[in-house]
Amino acid sequence: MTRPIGVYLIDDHHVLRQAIADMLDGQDDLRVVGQAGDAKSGIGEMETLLPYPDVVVIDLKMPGQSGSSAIAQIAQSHPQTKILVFTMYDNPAYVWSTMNAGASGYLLKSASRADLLRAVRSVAGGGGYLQAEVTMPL
Amino acid sequence: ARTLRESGERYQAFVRRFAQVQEEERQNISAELHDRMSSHLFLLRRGIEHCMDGPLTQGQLDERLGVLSSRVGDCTQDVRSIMNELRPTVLDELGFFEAASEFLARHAETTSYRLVCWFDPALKHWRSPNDAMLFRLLKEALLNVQKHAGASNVEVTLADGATHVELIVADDGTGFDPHNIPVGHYGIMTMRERAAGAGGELLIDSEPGRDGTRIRVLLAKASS
Amino acid sequence: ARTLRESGERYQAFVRRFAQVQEEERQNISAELHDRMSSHLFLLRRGIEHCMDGPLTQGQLDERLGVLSSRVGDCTQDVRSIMNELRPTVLDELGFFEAASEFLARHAETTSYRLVCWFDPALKHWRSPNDAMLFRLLKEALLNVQKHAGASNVEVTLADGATHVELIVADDGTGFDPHNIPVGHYGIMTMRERAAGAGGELLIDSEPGRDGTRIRVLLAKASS
Ligand SMILES: Nc1ncnc2c1ncn2[C@@H]1O[C@H](COP(=O)(O)OP(=O)(O)OP(=O)(O)O)[C@@H](O)[C@H]1O
Ligand SMILES: Nc1ncnc2c1ncn2[C@@H]1O[C@H](COP(=O)(O)OP(=O)(O)OP(=O)(O)O)[C@@H](O)[C@H]1O
Ligand SMILES: [K+]
Ligand SMILES: [Mg+2]
Ligand SMILES: [Mg+2]
Ligand SMILES: [Mg+2]
Repeated sequence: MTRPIGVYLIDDHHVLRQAIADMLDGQDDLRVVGQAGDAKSGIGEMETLLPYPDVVVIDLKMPGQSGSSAIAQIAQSHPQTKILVFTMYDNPAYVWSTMNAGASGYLLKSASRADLLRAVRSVAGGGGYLQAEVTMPL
Repeated sequence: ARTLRESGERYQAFVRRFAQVQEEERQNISAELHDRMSSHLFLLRRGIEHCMDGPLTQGQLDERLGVLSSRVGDCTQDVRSIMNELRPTVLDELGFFEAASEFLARHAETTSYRLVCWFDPALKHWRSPNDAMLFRLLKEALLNVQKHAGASNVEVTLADGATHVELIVADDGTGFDPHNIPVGHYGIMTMRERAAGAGGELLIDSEPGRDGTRIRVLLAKASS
Repeated sequence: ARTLRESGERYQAFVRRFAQVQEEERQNISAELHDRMSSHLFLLRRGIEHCMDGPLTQGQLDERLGVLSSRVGDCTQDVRSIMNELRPTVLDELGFFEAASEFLARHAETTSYRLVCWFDPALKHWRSPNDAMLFRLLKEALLNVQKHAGASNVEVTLADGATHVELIVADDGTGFDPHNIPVGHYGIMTMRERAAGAGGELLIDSEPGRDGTRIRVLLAKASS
């Protein structure tokens, strides 16, 4: 069997993070390789992981470094790694700015489990993921 | 010329009005939260009880859970829109250009007047410590248009000058005398002070019964 | 004596500070909503999906629905507490006496000083159009105690006079010179104006380095 997809979670809400971790770990092809409550310590810990995570699921609103700037930083130093934004915000401007910064997917926290799993697998496979709800108003 | 005494009274009146505005705003937010969230949460609770009203067939249960799930979605939508009303996070993260574009796109759907916007794309990445101030001025100017102008057309422009940025809200409504604002009206005065506080300036071109009003905010590009 | 120019500057400074305070408050509420609600809503959705992960026995289903139901309860609590921060509903429904008692009981649990309250029971059913004003004054006075007084003991009194009600916040902290408040500090000034706006009065007994501070608010019982 091929190596499972290594996923790293960055979200400041502990309970929520654990729920996502359990959900992903329950899948044969996915493995949560670590998690952090803020971008800075997440980026720091990921540098110590071998291999580097395949997918980073990251919140936008966190204390300290913002999700957007973390995305740019991860995308620059680890272009192979796929980034999936997981947020409460549905503002189109965020979608474009995070995608520009190097994210491959954008998912709302109101997404279903099926959506989350689909999104992680899609970005891991080199694809993108955008939820139907997140559309441009213009 | 204004006497010291008048000036002191004007000041006191403002402080009182401030307390009142603040109280009203808190009350409104609270009411908004209540109206939107309480019913969602109540119906969620009911929906869960409905699922407990067993024994149900798998089909019945799935249907009821489906209803619950879409209610959580509605609830999330409402939380989002309340957060956005309060303070668009886009403003903090991406600046005035993006926040205003998004706001105006949504605003255009609900107004009785035709809204045209022109934002100089050169300013897309312009960030200023006064993003929030500019955003509030825009909202206040549009609120005045809605309340007073009776306009059919409104144009919002963000223009890029060599040293300054200019935000213009122009309407083709009734116009008014900006040198003769009755006491007890604080919108324009507050706008003027906010602009000045940011080292900028508020200019008003308007005459009663003429061709509408132009509110202009001039702000130094590399502003303090 | 104050010159017209000084007075104008004092005024401008207040308007600017007002804008800033308002903006910060909005930002805080929005952040609070985000932090509390985003995880609740996500976990609610998860909980519903967990119930769909059938086939389940009736016992399993009931347990999962029970978890869901208690999450809706937590969510409701959080929305309530945000609303309460904004505008204590007890205030509207039961008036200052009850709202302040409730607030002080909660407040006492988190402070470093010992808090003693004495509210004249005769005022239990006293209602006034200035309930909200009085409540804000109380909160601001206590905030000042926390920020500046370094007190060990604080007493809050609500006394019933023939024609007036008196709210007193007394601390045994550092004290200060109320006639010499540096510019850029607005709390006491706003309290004073609010009290005056309600036809009442704010009195301050304090001296630097002496036995603490007493803030008194006098308000006519049948006030306007
Ligand atoms: N775009 C406009 N078109 C026509 N009249 C306007 C416009 N903007 C302002 N006015 C006039 O100027 C007056 C003062 O506006 P201002 O915003 O200061 O106060 P207000 O809107 O009446 O009350 P508030 O203090 O709640 O803002 C208004 O009452 C209105 O008569
Ligand atoms: N209970 C107190 N004990 C000691 N000093 C106090 C007390 N209350 C106020 N002060 C002094 O009076 C000053 C003015 O208080 P005021 O509430 O007007 O402003 P502030 O608390 O400094 O700032 P803000 O404008 O945010 O309220 C304070 O800076 C502090 O030095
Ligand atoms: K696994
Ligand atoms: Mg977060
Ligand atoms: Mg106005
Ligand atoms: Mg203070």
